[in-house]
This record gives sequence, C-alpha cells and structure tokens, in this order.
Amino acid sequence: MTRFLARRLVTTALTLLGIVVVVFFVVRVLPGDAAVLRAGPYADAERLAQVRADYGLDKPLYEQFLSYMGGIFHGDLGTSTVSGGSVASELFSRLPASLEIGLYAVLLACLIGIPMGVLAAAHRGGWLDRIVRLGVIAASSMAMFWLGLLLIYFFFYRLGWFPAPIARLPADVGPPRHVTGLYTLDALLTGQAGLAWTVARSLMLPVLTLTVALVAPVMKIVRQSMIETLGSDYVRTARAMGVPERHILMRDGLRNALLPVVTAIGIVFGYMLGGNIIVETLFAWPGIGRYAYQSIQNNDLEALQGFVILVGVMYVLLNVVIDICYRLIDPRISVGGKARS
Amino acid sequence: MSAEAAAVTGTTASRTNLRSLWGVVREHPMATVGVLLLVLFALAALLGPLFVGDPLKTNPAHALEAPSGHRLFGTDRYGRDVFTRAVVAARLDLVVGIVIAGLATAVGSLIGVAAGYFGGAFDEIVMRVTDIVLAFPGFVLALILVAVLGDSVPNVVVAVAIAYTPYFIRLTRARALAEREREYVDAAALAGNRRWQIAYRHVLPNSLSPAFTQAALVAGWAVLDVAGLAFLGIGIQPPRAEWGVMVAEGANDFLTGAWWTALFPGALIVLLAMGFQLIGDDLQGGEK
Amino acid sequence: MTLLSVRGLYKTYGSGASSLPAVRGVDLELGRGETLALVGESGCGKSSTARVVVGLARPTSGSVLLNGENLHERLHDRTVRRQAQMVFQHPDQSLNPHFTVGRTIAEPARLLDDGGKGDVEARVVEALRTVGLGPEYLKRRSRELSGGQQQRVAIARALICDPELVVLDEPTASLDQSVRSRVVALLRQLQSERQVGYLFISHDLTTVRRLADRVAVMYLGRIVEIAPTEELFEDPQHPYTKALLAAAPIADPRRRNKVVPLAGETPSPARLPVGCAFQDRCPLVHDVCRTHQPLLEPSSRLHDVECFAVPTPAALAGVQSGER
Amino acid sequence: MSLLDVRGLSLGIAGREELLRDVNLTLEAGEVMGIVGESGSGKTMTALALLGLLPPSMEIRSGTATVEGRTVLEAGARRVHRASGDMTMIFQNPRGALNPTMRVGAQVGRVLRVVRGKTRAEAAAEAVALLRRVGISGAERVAKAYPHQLSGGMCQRVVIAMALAYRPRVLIADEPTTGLDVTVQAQIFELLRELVDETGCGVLFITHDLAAVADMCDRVSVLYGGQLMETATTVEMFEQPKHPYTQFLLESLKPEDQQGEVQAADAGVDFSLPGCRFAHRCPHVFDRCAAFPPLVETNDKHLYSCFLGQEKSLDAAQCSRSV
Repeated sequence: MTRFLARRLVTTALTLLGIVVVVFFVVRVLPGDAAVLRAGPYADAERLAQVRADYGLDKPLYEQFLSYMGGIFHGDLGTSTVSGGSVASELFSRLPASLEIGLYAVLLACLIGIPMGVLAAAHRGGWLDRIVRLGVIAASSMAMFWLGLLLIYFFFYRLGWFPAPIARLPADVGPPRHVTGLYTLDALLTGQAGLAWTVARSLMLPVLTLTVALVAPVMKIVRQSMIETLGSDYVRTARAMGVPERHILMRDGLRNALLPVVTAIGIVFGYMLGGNIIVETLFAWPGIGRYAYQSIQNNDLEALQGFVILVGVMYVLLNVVIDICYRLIDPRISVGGKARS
Repeated sequence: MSAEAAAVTGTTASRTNLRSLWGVVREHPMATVGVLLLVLFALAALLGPLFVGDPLKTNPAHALEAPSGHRLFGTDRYGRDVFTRAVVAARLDLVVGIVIAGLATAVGSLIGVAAGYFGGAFDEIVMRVTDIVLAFPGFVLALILVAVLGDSVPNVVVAVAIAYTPYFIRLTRARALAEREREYVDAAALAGNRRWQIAYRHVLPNSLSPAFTQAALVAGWAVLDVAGLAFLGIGIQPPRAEWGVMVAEGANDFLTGAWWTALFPGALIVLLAMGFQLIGDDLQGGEK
Repeated sequence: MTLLSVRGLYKTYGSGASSLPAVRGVDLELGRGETLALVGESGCGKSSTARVVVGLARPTSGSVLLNGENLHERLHDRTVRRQAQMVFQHPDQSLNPHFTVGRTIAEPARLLDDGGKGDVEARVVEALRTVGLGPEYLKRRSRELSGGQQQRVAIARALICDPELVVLDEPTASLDQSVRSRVVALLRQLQSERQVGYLFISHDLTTVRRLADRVAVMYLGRIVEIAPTEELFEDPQHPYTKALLAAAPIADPRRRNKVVPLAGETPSPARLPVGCAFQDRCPLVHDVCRTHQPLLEPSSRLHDVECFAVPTPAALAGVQSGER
Repeated sequence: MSLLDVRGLSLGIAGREELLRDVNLTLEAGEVMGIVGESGSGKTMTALALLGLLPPSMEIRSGTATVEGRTVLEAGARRVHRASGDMTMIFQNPRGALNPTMRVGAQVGRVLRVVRGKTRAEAAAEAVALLRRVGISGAERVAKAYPHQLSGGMCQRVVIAMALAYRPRVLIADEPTTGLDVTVQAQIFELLRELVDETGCGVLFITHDLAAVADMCDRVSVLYGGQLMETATTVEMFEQPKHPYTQFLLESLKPEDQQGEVQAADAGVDFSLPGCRFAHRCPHVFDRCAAFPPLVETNDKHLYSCFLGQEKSLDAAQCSRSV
C-alpha cells in the first residue's frame, strides 16, 4: 500500500504538472497572438505593446511559465483581463454554486442508476432490462442544451412550476448566511426551511438536466458489471450450494459489481464538470462553468486557463481518492500485497 | 434453363436473402432502427441540398411563422426557413461526427497498439500523456482548444478528436497487451517476423475490434459535443446552418413561444446521436 | 554431433526482491531424430526452458547451442533461426485468427527461407498434405477448423522450413482423447521421415511414454532425474519422480491408486529453501538436504539423478567437495 | 429405488436442435458414477440441468429426475425447488468458484447459515471444523484468507468443504481436478473417496479423462454428442465395451501399434440429424442408424444405445460387423 501510494503520488504530481504545462503552452504557443487576443482585435500597436508589458508577454516563455507556476503555489491563477480581479478568488467564489448542482446531480444519478442497473441485470432480457437499455441509449444521445430548453419551456414558460432560469435565487430573495456555500444546506443549517424550499425550486431544473446526462454511464456500467458478476463461476457455485437468489444478488452480485462502479463515479464527475458549462449557461447559474463561458465570450484567456486548470486538478485529485478507496475495498489488491496472476 | 425457371430461382434466392435479412432485423431490432436513422440522415446529407433552397436567405416579412404545410418547420426570427436550414445542416453534422470518430480511432489505435506491444519507455510516455489529456473532461478540453485555435469547422473537428483519442489509446493498448501474450504472436516471431512486423501484421488487426465498437458511440457523442460547442458560440458560427447553432439562435424565441425554432434542430441532433448509439450498443453486445 | 545442447541455463523473471527463478541450472543434450520429454508440474520451469531453447526468451545465463552455434547470438541469422521451431499448447490461440491457413503456413517459408527458393504455394500444399489435410483448407481460417485440424496446421507451419529441432509445448493437452492419439501418431511419423529432433514438454505421462526416447523430470527449475523412457517409468530413482508416476491415474480399473503419494503442493519459486527444493515434501529428507543443493549425478549408465538419498557414490562425493 | 434417477432427459437451445437427447442415468448411495465424454458431449449440460442452473437460452424438452423419489427436475419447468440437502455440485477452476471479496471461512459458513439454519457463531465454528475435515492445515488461519491467497488445490478443498456443509445426498463433481497438478489431483481424489465412504452420498463424476474414471468410478456412462452411448460397471466398460464409440475411445488409449482396426473420422456432431449421433463417424454404420437407437440391456448393469448386436438387425448389420 505504501509503495502504491508513493507511486501514485509521483504520477499524480507529474499529471498535475502536465496539466499546467499543457494549458499554459496551449494558450501561448498555438496560433493566435496572445497579446492580440487579450487586447482585442481593434487595438493599435501602442496598446499591444502596453498589453505585452502588463502581462509579461515580452519576457521569454519559460520565464512567463516559471512565474505562473510560482503563482499557482501561492494560490494565484493570474488576473482576469476583463474584471481585473484575481482569477483564483473569482473561481472559488463561484465554486459552491457549481458544486451544488453537480453534487445533487451525481447523487441523483447514482440513486436512480444503481438500482435500475442492478434490476436490469437481475432480469436480463426482460421488459425492465429493455427499458433500462433504451433509457441508457436515449440519455446518452441527449443534447443537454436542448433538453434544458425543453424543460424550461414546459415547466417555466407553460406550467410556471419553477422560477425563471436566471440565477440561484429569485430576484427578491436573499441568500442564506454563508456556511458551506451550498444554499440548500446553509438554509437548513440556519433553520430556514422555507428558504431551503425556494432554493431547491431554483435548483431542480438544472439538476434534472445534468442528471439525465450522468445517469446513462452509471446505469450502463452497473448493469454491465452486474451481469458479469452474476454470470461468474462463483455465483454459479453459490447457486449450486443452495444460497438464495436474493442473497446472491446483494452479497456476490452487487458487492463485486460496485467495484468498477466506484471507478465509474470518477468518469461521471468528469461528465459533470464538462456538462456544467452548458447547464450553467442555460440557467444563468453563477458557477464556474458560466464563468468559463463568459471568459470565452470576452476573450479572457487568463480566466479560461484558470478554469481549465482548476477543473483538471479537481478531477485528478478526485480520481486519486477513488483509486485509494478502490484499493481499500478490494481485498484482491489490499490484502497480502500483490495479487497473484 | 428457360428464362422462366431462371426468374423463379432468382425470386427464391432473393426470398431467402430477404428472409435472412428479416432474421437479422428480428435479432437486432434496436440496431436496425439505428441503421435506418443513419440511412435517412445520409440521404438527407447527400440529396437534401438539391431539393431545398438557400439556407441563409432571410425574409423579414415571414419572421417567426409557425409550422404549416408550406413551411414544415416554420421560420426563425429572420424569416429563414427552419426546414431548409435543418436539411442543409445534416451534411455538416453527419460528416463532423464520422470524421471525428474516424480520426480518433485511427490515431488512437495506432498509438495504443504501439504502446501496448512495444511497452517500455514509449509506453510509459504515452500513458503519462494520456493521463494528462484525460485529466480534462473531454468537453472542457475541446472547448479550450477551439478557444485557442480559433472558430472554424476543421478546428472543432481536430479539437474534439484530440479529446477522444486517449480513450482509443487506452482501449487498444489494453487489447494489444492481452494479444501480445497469445501464442500466435510467439509463432509469428518464430516465423521470422521482426518486431514491427509482428506489431503491424499480427497484433494490430487483432486489437482493433474494441476500438471499432467504441467508434460508433464516439461518433454519437462527437455530434453532441460539436453541437454543444456551437450552442455556446464556440467553433461553428452563425449564420451557418448547423443544428447546434440553430438551437442557440432559436433559444430566446423558443422560450417566448416560438417553440419550432429550436425544437426541430435539437430533435435532429438527438436522433442522429441516437442512430450512432443504437448501433454502438449493438456492437458492444447489446443484451450482454 | 548433438543437435541441441543446453549448458548451465538460468532464467529469472523480474529482479530484486520480486524476482522469480524459473530455471535454475539446466543442462540438456538432444540428438538428431531423438525425442526428449521434459515433464513436471506447473511452475517447474519446463515451459520457460522451451521458450529459451527456441529463442523466444533470452537466458539469464547459460547458453543454447544448436548444431554447435549459439542460438541467442545468431537470432537474426535466418539460417540458424529456421532450425528451431515450435508447436504450441493452444491450437486455437496459436493461429492468427485473421490469417488463412495458407498464409499462416507460408509465412515462415517466405520470411526465413531465401527468397524465391521454390514455389511457396506448392510447398504449402505439400506441407498440408504431410499433416493429412487437403488443399481445400488453404482458404479457411482458424475458427472454421476443429482443434485437431488447427494443431495439424500448426505442425505444418513448424515443419515447412525443414527445421532440425521442434519444441512441442504440450501439443495434445487441449485436444480430445480420440484426436490426441492421432496427433501423436502424426508427430511420430513425421519424425521418422525427417529425422527432426523433438523437445517435448508435457505433464501427460501416457503421451510421454508413447512419444519420448528419453525423459527429464523437472521440479522447481531443476532437472531432478533424466533417463531413457522405459527405464524411468520402470525404475524411477528420485522420490519426486516416484511420486509423480504413482500419482498419475492409470486407465485400468483393476490397478487403482491406493495411497496418496505426496502431501502438499509445489511451493512458490519466490521462496525457495536452502538446499534441495523438494525437501519439505520429500519422504526421504535428510539433514544434508536442508543445507546443500544435490547435483545431477549418474546412478547408472544413461540415468542421472539429483538426490542425496539415492545411493550413488557421486552424490555423496558432491557433498564432500564442499559448496559448489 | 435409486438415489438419483434421471429419465429421458432432453435439452436444447430454445427453438433450435436438441443438444441432449433422451439421457437415462441412475446413481446409488455410496456409488461413484463417471460421466465421460469429449468436449461438446453434453456432460456438463446434464449436470447443470439437474441443478436448475442451465443458462437462460437452454430449455428442458422432456424428462424427469428424482432424488430419493423427490422430483428435482421436470420438463418445461425452469427450476424445480430443490429440497436442501438433495444435490450440489463442485466445478473445475476452483479459484473462480469462490467469491473473490469474501473470506473463505465466511463462504463455507454462509452455506451452513442459509441451508442449514445455523447462527453466525455456530456457522463460523463449524466452517473451521469443515475446513479441517477437508485436510486444510491451519484451518483457523485459512478461514480468514481470501481465495486469491490460496493455491488452486486449497481452493478446491474449500469448495468441497462448502459442499460438505450442504450435506448433499448427491454430489456432482464436474472435472474437479482439471488444471491442478497430478500430485494434487491424487489428493483430491483421495478426499472425495473418503467423503463418499463417510457420508454415503452418491457422486456423479464428470470427466474427459478415462484414466481418472478407471481410478475413481464404480460405474461409467459414456456420452457422445448429447446421446448416452453406454452405461456399465467400470471394469466391464474397460474390458467389454459394446458401443463402437466406446470401443473407439478405449482403443485410442493404446499405443498405435497395438490399436485395433476400429477407426473413426474426425468430425463434429450434427445435432439436427434424427439418428444416432455417432453414425457419421462410425465404421459400422448401416441403414438403421438413421433412426435413434434405444438403450439395449445386455445384463442388469450394462446398457448401450446401438442397433449393432440387436437380434432383429443382425441380417442388416452382418455386412459391416468386424469387431
């Protein structure tokens, strides 16, 4: 385990370094003059020179990189061209809004996807299985921006069940006191059940949209790995020894099928981090995804670069945690060191 | 043999062909739907532009007209015919999906097989690089690449293909690692093949099947990604006829009641993606 | 002149703390037209030996001489390389599923023989005929053949360049009983026609007795006994050989095994004890077995045994000469 | 009444040809009956059908099976309720037969709990005792191990301990030593023999290895292409085989120079043909072989399924009879 951790730590550090290098150089080396991008297409030569000096673009590339790298270690992701504020602090102030949609969507996707995947596998070939398979295909072919529009059209424009897709809260409501930054939690923690409900109503449509995108991989992987374990030799042995099907489903089936699902959660988070750009843009949700969208609209490369690095780092660290969890759960790897082959 | 007899055997032959075709259809109902969808889109892409007018022609007098027998999908806020634009866009979206999947499959498989078969330092480097690329959610990676490369169709295609390539590298590498241990590889070495010959003649062809299966699914996702980027205003730009662009352009009118502006192009994106997904699902073993 | 001569062969996988010694000092000689069987249980190193002998793996130390030439120094020399071929254990895996039978058999002829030497097509048909298959098989692929037919194709591929040595790695293990005896018959017939030497790897003693001229028994990377086939089966000397022969069931219901010959299982090669590797399972274990490695010594003419308990004067002399 | 009585068992993939046709088997208490056949003979399918473990694509066309008179299998029924303690099975690939994420003691204990209604504590203690019973030294330590930490032979012992926990009247052993070393195989055979003597259960011993049959079995049934070819005591089967297929199989064991003239073509089975499944390879094939041969009895323990040697067909058979 220690050796694994050591190796994992080294590769993770390499990957994190790689992320920064790739993003930094992609933004600077690829075609397109960074100074022009920053100053805008109509800037004159004098203005361009000014921008170059301001952002250190006149220095050699490696110096720029080293100073950017140094900044990262102090939690500095550069300065936004548009707002002039710190990219890091702008991102972190928006992070809770993104996490609130993302975490609920992942949670919901698991709550729906895992039982459905298990049931489909247990009744393989039956009507429920067919519905689940069709559901997986439909959900993984869904264009999120279009689905979001449809939901807004029906539930806000036609039925008026949910508030306008303009922010985390209706215009006349103030946020709860800041505890975690997740409004639903904060409202409940400060004992404002009514506010929690108001917040939840604004959350529902974006969460639902994102959930549709996330539920497909969960269902698919759960179903597949469940089918694999239920067809395994050890399940056959358990059946031959008279162990009841219900017991097999939970102890042999689900327990072993969930191992790959743990890894799948990592993939789902990746979908979530990519999908939130579209969802947040659509629902005018003030999270990091919309921040990325706005930075593209404004040619604010420094901000976009900060967003991509933040997302990459979060994703890599999450996968490290998942990897370690996996090692702890699976006796084949955690007990007695190296598994025999 | 008389002409009549020949005709009779001809029809029985075609009948058995039909029957076996029907058998395939019955065993793979979902994939059949997928193939039919793709055939429809391919026809629209090939022939559609011959039958509809100019997708860019505006007509302010007929802005935001609801669908009717004359204008099947209605008109948008500039009075452009939504049906015409949707048909013309089929070619772009279909080709973009297929080219992205093809590029990612070809490049990814070659790198993957080489890494898996030769191993060593090359493999280590490839794995570290894919680790880094996979550290970005695919959509985010494509987004920043287009943002930097600039908005154009080829740039979007390359960006999205780059985002999917690591998946194919991983897939074929794992398969090549398994194939490398099979006896026919040893037999090939004894037959006098050099290492690159074994990799190219023996391991590569036997390592491609998972990549081909995945390619169908990726084609579907690529369509969604390109449209999603276009919806955000990245990559393919208005006024070009592209479904994601059309949904974006129609979004505001959609939410004020002109539902046809965004409904139809969005539905077409989903149907095209679904065509690829249905086939990919079947290739992956369907029920299994 | 001997065809194959293996000298002091060691093969270790991995390095450092996790290294696995698969072969630990093997010496072998094989003559033209002779069959030497290498028998033993899983993990005894017989397959590793085979892979090194045929040039698929490099020895950690020691050498493999083929007609007096060092195989591993001349691996890129086609004239040397074509002399050693191999038939594998899993006929369904040893044929490239994308190749036709014709292309499979032709490959060594095209790559190893000097270009243009004879008509490859005709040689492939001839090779097919010698293994009992007609030219109609040329266009078929591996999945269209039965296990026995696949193995015949593999044999044709191994023989098309007229090698002098063929390593047979459990060639009948995955075949059904009725097919097995025909493949064995084919191998014998081809050997008598071509004077090819066989190194026959197997754990199936019945087939070994039928095919081999001499038998070497391996245990944990070392040859513990080597003798002419009938002598080994009739008069085994090493306690492990005795146990192995006693453990194999005989296809005669009137001659049943009454006693279990050996307790325990082969230990992992990663944790070998000092001295004889068989000490913990050996009924004749002696103090000296726990401190010294016995060496292969002749117990009678053509019969070598590696055991302190076997009364050969040389074995005792080996101890007295100190740590070797 | 036999301990296990299988009558007229036929199986097939739904909507396709029959893979197993009209198989009859009996097994007495304390008896080891070998079921021999090459790959594709249907020996494992028979066993899975008896336990209700057939893959979903397979259906039981006809036949019944009883254990001590209790019905355990009926045509049409996917799965007949098995009274606990009737019948269980051990498989080849023992390492795969154990749940990789469950300690082996718990896997033995689980059978004791769900089949025999023991409490958790009782089951844990008895599981260790069973592991000791199957010859595992240091049973307390092994009970806490995971399967990947044990050797193949040890895993098979654990599976046998699970079977013992089940206390079956009938134990089906499907190639239990395939992939194990020959010295370990001898140990497992010895263990199985002891268990039969001790518990008096009957064993169906499925194998492709005739030597293992000679070593282990009291009686043998030979399957080919899903057809029961011959049933006899082991000694009679080896010394006086009646069916051409059995003769051919036994001949193939001998060195070539001693093999008789019984030869057979190397070809797969065509399951769609109505007649004898061995007909297309049989050196003695004649016109009646196009029909399915019934089982003929030569004495009360020796049955075979062939028209050769049946009195009524002598006239037709004489032209090709040579053995």
